[in-house]
Amino acid sequence: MTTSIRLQHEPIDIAAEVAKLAGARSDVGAVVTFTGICRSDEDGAAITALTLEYYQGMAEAEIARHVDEARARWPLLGVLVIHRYGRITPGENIVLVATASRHRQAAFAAAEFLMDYLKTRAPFWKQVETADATAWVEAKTADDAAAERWSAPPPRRDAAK
Amino acid sequence: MTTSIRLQHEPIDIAAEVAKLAGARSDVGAVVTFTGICRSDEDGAAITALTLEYYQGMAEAEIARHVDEARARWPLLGVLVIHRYGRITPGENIVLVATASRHRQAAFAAAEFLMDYLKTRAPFWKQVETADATAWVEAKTADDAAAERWSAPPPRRDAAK
Amino acid sequence: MSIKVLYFAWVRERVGKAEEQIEPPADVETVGQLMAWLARKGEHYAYAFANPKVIRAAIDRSHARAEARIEGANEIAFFPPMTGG
Amino acid sequence: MSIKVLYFAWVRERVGKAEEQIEPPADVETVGQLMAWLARKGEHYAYAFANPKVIRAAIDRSHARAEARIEGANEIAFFPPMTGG
Repeated sequence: MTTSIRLQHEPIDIAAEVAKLAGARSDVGAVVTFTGICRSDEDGAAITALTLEYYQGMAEAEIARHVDEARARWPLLGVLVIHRYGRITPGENIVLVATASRHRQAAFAAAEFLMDYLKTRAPFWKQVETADATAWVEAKTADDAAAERWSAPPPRRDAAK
Repeated sequence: MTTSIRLQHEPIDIAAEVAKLAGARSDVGAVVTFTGICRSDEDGAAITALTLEYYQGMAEAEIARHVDEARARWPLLGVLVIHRYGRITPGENIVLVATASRHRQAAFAAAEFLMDYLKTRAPFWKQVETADATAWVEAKTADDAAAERWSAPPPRRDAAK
Repeated sequence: MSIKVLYFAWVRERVGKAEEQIEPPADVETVGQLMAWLARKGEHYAYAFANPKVIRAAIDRSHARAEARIEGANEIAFFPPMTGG
Repeated sequence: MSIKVLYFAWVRERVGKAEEQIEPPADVETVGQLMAWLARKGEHYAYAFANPKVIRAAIDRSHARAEARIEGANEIAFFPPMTGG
């Protein structure tokens, strides 16, 4: 099981990271990646940049806890979480979650689970910069609802194959 | 909306394909990719290669129908489906599905939907080559069950944001 | 009525060819009846269509059930359950 | 009891600092009571903690509710609901 968790300011080299994840193993049959990208607009207003603040120490620990939880729920062969901080401009990537497994359902479910948790529980805060203002992004109730669904008992492993 | 469907023998250049999908748009906030990879074993037996046969003409049409269905169900900004045919050795990629949307739920759901349909409805057949035999892969009832769940009414669009 | 028939995967291997042109009699009206008629064309066909329940079909490149009528079809394909992806 | 307190995002902006060392009195026993105590430390704090319901907390880098006891804590953080990912 390969696990890699990293917080960085630099843009994520997605191709290189994903190649490292699956590259060494011959039992991986499925790789799912999620890439979050800085959009150029939010609710109709043009975005100049996003600035991401995070709680150093806690963010790493929170992500590691969620990766452990994902490993306990699904038969994973590799998990990668890279989250950027600092100022990010439209079109740039913000976050990469990649999961590897023998079969697709486990890889899909684990990637969704990790993203739902990153959105609602990992200590990151986004500030949006537009031409004439900066504002902290408000948490979305839809994200809380998405994270909530994982509180139900996990799917049976044999159903995830 | 960018749609690209391709059948090819050559290995898929995943990084280049995904860059093309999201590259031109500034409203994409989420990209999900699924990569299917040839494992080195099946039920414990070492695999020498997989050979994929497909029904030319019908495969393209079936995939296009499913992409249209995904576009009708979720607010997608881009969809990419590349499926290889011919002889493929362990570690090589077999299929790439990539979806782009403003928000993550639509991208995740559409990618899963497309993979479930590719597994059960797209006219491809896999033959497994081991050291001393070749055998056609049997369809899995778990795949049929996974595809079945999309027969339920689609999620409301506002819940997918 | 002349129809192009295609075979894939182990159906192709058992029949021994990938495609052929056939002219079934007028009383062969459905996909299921066509499979039964093909099964009587010889030993290889009998082997390929011995268990028609596990064989899927497409009429003019769309999935079709055993009850589907073949009238007007240009191309009919027979194959095992699909295993793509 | 001396505790390191961290502030993030708009809580940090309103308080006007990212961290400080505080020594709350012994009757401040929970996260909620600590917020109420901080709110009385001055105008900036009052503004930051005006609506404690929307502020989340962590004790020693684990999420903590308003009822959580702060005894033994080395580091307590206050921040708005998270918006990562």
